Amino acid sequence: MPIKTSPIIVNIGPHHPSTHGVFRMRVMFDGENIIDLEPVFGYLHRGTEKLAEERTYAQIITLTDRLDYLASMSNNLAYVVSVEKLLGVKAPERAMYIRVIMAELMRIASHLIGLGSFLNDLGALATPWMYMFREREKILDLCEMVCGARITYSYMRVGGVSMDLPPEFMGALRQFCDDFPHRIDEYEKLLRENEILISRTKGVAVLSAETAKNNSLSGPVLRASGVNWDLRKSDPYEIYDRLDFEVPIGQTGDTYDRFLVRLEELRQSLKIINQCVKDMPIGETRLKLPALIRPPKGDAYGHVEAPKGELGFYIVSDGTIAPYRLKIRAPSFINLTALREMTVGYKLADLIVVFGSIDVNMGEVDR
Amino acid sequence: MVIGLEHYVILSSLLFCIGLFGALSKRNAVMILMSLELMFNGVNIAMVAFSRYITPVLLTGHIFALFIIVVAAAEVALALGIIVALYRTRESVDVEEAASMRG
Amino acid sequence: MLHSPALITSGDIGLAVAFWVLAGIAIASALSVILVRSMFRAAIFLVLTFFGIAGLYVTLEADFIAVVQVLIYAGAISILLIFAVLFTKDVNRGSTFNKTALLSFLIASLVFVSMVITALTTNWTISAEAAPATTIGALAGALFNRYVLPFEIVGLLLLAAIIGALVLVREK
Amino acid sequence: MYGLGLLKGLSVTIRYAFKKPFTVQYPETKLKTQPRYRGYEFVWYEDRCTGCASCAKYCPLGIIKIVTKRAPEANIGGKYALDIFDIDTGRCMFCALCVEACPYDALFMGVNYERASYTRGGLVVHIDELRNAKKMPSAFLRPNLEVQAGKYTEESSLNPNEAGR
Amino acid sequence: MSPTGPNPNWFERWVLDFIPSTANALKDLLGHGPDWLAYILFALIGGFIVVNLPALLTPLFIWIERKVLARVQHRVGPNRVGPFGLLQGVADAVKLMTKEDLVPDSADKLVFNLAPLMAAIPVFLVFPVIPYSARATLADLNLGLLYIISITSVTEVAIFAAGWSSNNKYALFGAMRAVAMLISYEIPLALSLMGVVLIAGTMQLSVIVDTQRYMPMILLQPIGFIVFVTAVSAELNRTPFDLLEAESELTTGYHVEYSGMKWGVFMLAEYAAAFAYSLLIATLFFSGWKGPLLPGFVWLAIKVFFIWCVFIWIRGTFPRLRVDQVMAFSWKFLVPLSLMNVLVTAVEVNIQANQGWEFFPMWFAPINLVIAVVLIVIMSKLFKFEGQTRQVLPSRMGTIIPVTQAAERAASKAK
Amino acid sequence: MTRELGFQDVAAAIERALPGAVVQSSANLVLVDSDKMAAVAKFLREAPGMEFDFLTSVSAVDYLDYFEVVYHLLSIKNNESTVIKTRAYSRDYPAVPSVVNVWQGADFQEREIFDLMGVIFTGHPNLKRIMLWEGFEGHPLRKDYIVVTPS
Repeated sequence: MPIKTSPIIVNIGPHHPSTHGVFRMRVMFDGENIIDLEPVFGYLHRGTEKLAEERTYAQIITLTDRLDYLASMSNNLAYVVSVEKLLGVKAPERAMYIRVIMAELMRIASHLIGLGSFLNDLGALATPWMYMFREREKILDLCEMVCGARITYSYMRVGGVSMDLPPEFMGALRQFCDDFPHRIDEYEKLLRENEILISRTKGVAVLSAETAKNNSLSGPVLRASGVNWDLRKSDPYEIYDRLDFEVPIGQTGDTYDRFLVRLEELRQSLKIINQCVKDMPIGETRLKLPALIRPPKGDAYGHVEAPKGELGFYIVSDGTIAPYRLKIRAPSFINLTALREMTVGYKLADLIVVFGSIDVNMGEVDR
Repeated sequence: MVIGLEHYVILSSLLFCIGLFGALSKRNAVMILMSLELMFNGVNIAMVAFSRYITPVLLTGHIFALFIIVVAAAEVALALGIIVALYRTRESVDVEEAASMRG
Repeated sequence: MLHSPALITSGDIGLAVAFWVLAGIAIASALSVILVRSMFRAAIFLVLTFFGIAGLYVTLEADFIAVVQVLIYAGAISILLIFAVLFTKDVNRGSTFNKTALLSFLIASLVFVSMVITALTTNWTISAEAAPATTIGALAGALFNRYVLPFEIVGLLLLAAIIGALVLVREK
Repeated sequence: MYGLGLLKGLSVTIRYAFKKPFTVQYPETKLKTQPRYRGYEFVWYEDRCTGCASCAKYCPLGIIKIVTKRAPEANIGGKYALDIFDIDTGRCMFCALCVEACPYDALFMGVNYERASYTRGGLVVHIDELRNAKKMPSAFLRPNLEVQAGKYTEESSLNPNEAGR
Repeated sequence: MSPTGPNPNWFERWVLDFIPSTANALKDLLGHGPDWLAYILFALIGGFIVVNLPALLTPLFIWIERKVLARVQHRVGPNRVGPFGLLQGVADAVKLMTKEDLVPDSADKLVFNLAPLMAAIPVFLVFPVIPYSARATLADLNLGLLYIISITSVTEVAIFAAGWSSNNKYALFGAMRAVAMLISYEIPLALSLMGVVLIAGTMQLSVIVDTQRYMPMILLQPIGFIVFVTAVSAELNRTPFDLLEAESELTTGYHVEYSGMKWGVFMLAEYAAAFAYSLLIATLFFSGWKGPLLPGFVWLAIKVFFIWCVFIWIRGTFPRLRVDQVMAFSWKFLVPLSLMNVLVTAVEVNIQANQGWEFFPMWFAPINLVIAVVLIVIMSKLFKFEGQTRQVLPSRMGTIIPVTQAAERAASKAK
Repeated sequence: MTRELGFQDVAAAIERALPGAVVQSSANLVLVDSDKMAAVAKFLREAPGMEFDFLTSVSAVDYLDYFEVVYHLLSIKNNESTVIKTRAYSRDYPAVPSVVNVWQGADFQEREIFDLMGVIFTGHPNLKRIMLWEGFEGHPLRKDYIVVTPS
């Protein structure tokens, strides 16, 4: 006969160190065990989709910067890919290479923060977090070199990128690519075999492939569950079909797998960047398009594999300079669908870790 | 003023009686448990005081006090178990509600 | 406990001061345990009582008992009691008297008066021997030689109590 | 055996304890910004500006305020004289769309970044300030400045002839 | 009286003279006043020293922690206030004192205000019994070790009181974890010291230091050392056992509602406890103040510094364990290990006693090391962190609050 | 490369299984009767040859005359995708059946659409506002929503 304890409802967030921004979870606890959980959104809701209806296609690029502000270039890319699909144009070759390099750099930067915060949530008191932010800083330096900004880049344009790479960029990028594998080795040495980390994450919040698909999860969370689905492979955009890389797949779909998948994606992104650096053609970086784009009437859905998952833009055009409707398929938002199913029955400490392993970004969740 | 055995004995009986009063008059099982602990402690003071003033070398009272402490620990553990069991069946630790065996 | 022999020659007065202070603490907090409405505060006062009693043991030159008092009572039993306190529905006003409060007060007072009278009228045979400087060795000797059987029995009792508590608390 | 993975982790952290810290103490040492750095102070060349207000139109937030009048000695290009040219940098997000929009290379991003203010009003860059400021334009969207932009010092500034394309 | 070293140096002589001379000076000063007044005054002075020296050293300790942690994390650490940021602790203390002291409206105010004191007092009571140098012990209790274990066990009550009285759910979580965890770790903490006590034959700390004249205890008691350090990091709420505070889970656990100097007193207690335990580890396992050439207290300071650095290093590297794992680790790993250690040590002490050796022979050290490795390997094979299994099966849908019939409401509105 | 199934093929398949479900179909449109959406969703998820096990995204567009709900579907198994649309013509009570029981991933997305666009998904187990707070008046993403800017 179990003791009847009255459940406690705890509001975790919106001001809580582990909610990665302003997220709130209403959690019902029985002791330390979670009985029920309800995510509460909207603390960072800015109405991006409404704002986009009153802006020109070029101006919307600045809005996309603020979705997943840890990987702005990927958002830019997703948006310009969608508009190009609507327009039926393709960016010049060199621009596509540049876009891929930037998107992969963003993936590394985003995963570094995701992993660092995840480990911080595990209680590793900022040390791995600090190491990872140090490397992210180098990526931000590279981005500053390319487009003069460090967080909100607004670098890509419909039909190319705003500017060609600066001459000193290639050298700096090569230096980063040479140095970064050692850092990844270091992270692995620091964490991969750590018994505490393994005991905290292995077998925790196992997400079966079926559940993951059913919940429309995407990105590393989906792949950690063993679903081989990466838009770069399965629906290649830009020049991904020419590149040789592998998609890391998890076996069990537990928290440890999500950690490992991200760690391995760092290596694969580096591999992609190295190939792009090698094959980069010379030429134009921007199509000659009118300053005010007027796409034909119709709709288009373009998507890319952003660091957090499938980032898609569904654009309805009515032939004017502003989109009639712009819908953002935000991976972080949809990835949270499974949060309840993943955490109910576990403990408070697991909830924090599982939430960290989904790696969401509030800018994207609330939009 | 010289502190003698009587002081300690009176102190110990005072503590014992406070505990006795609590044990007799409290409604809550946990409070009764606490009162019992007070009584134990009162007795312990007397034991150690007797030991100090009457058999200072043999330390018989000390050993008695030690055993009482151990028994008290065992008693608390068991009492806590009983309280938990009580709580499970009645969802209350009020001893008067638990007196249902009366009929 | 400060080893400054020059000063403790006037030990009687120091002892008296210590006794009255500690006795005051012990009695006052023991009364608070009974009278305070909040059960949590009662438990905290109980800890204070235990500390006062530990101090009294020191005045009785029972250092080992004093330390054990702090370790077992103040450190362990009080935590168990505080834990048990949380089973009460309204902790802040949970410590109430039952119908027999007045009667029990009379009984307790009667017992107290009779005990005081006994204590004052008995002719105690006070030993003039000094207490050993350290009780721990003597205690160990006594426990493991003369009282080894009770010691083992108490060990068994403790084990039985632990198992009994586990059986009681276990979820079926 | 427990502890081996932990020891590995410890060996990584101890090594860092004896390395030079990678952080930079900001007010004492400043990191060098890149030539394309999109910084705080906008650089504006009045001589090149025609008052067409393209920048104001392209700004996603509408923070550029332009009031023009016909220039007294109206030259052939239909150039306007500016009464007001205020940029409310308190709301600016440094997307550089205004710079991209400028058809005459009159507006540039600046390379400075220390322009904190106690009031929101203090963040509005007025026309006089733009006129008198040191001209240290950023190379963003102006590839011809790529070489100069990395080499500004406190004193140097760029005259309008050098800046244009 | 503590054992005498060969030649007391100036510091030791000073300390040796301090107590009687102060007492006599006080006696003279008071002239014909009652003796107990001198006694109380002397106790007050002693108490003042005992409380304030550690309290003054604690900011230094915090500074070391922040600085070393920063270096482990590849950054600089505090360097603004004073030389090398040494006065950072002072600045923080000033800041904390000038902050508003908030008491939650629904808190149990008496207990809430009392809890920081209850947490701090036992910690400061540890310092008098530690030998800082030859004869430099304020109160060289013959029960020193048991006294320290018993007095520090009271902190749990304070932590629970703090967490409960705050009337905050996070604080209550922290308090519940405190009760579960701290009590569990008291047992390996005490058991691991049994070996030391057996070898030294006493619980008097100065004598324990004296038995380590030729060899620090860590060589003879490797298991005891490991278990003790683990238990101490649990008692100090440091990673990987910082469940009570667990910033990423409980914000800061039991003291989440505390602000200003009350919070500061908690921090003071925590770091003073760290200081006390570092001193204790140095005393018990690294032959205390003993060391060549330098005066005793300098040796002790060096040892304490290195022990503290190791604690910081561990804190800077490891993630945190979950509450059930922490408990299981104590009961299923540390307690059996320390029990076996007691057994092994008892056998060795028996051998020594039977052979009539005056000191514990050196060649026990490698044997004990081998035994330690073998035991730990066996225990790690036996004890596995079980993968967490769910307690409840999740229902597919449904949320905490009753489903809002928004659709129906909108429909009725439309009609 | 993800193969986009021909819209007319999809429409024909749906029509074969559920007659009357497809309202209109052309080279770039499959419009499904909103009443039959739940059945169509079930069919698309389970029917051999379709097996759209992944609901990429649900969007709603306000065309003033009607609300169009757009389902982007994906079959991870076959690497195929398609788009299904359905319309709700009422402005006061635009109801579309929920597909949460078919694809759990629609849960938050449908709530978001209800919140911002005001389309009511009948059968959704927990349809309430998600981004905006309870008690917010109106649905901001509608084209006729008047934005009141704070002065």
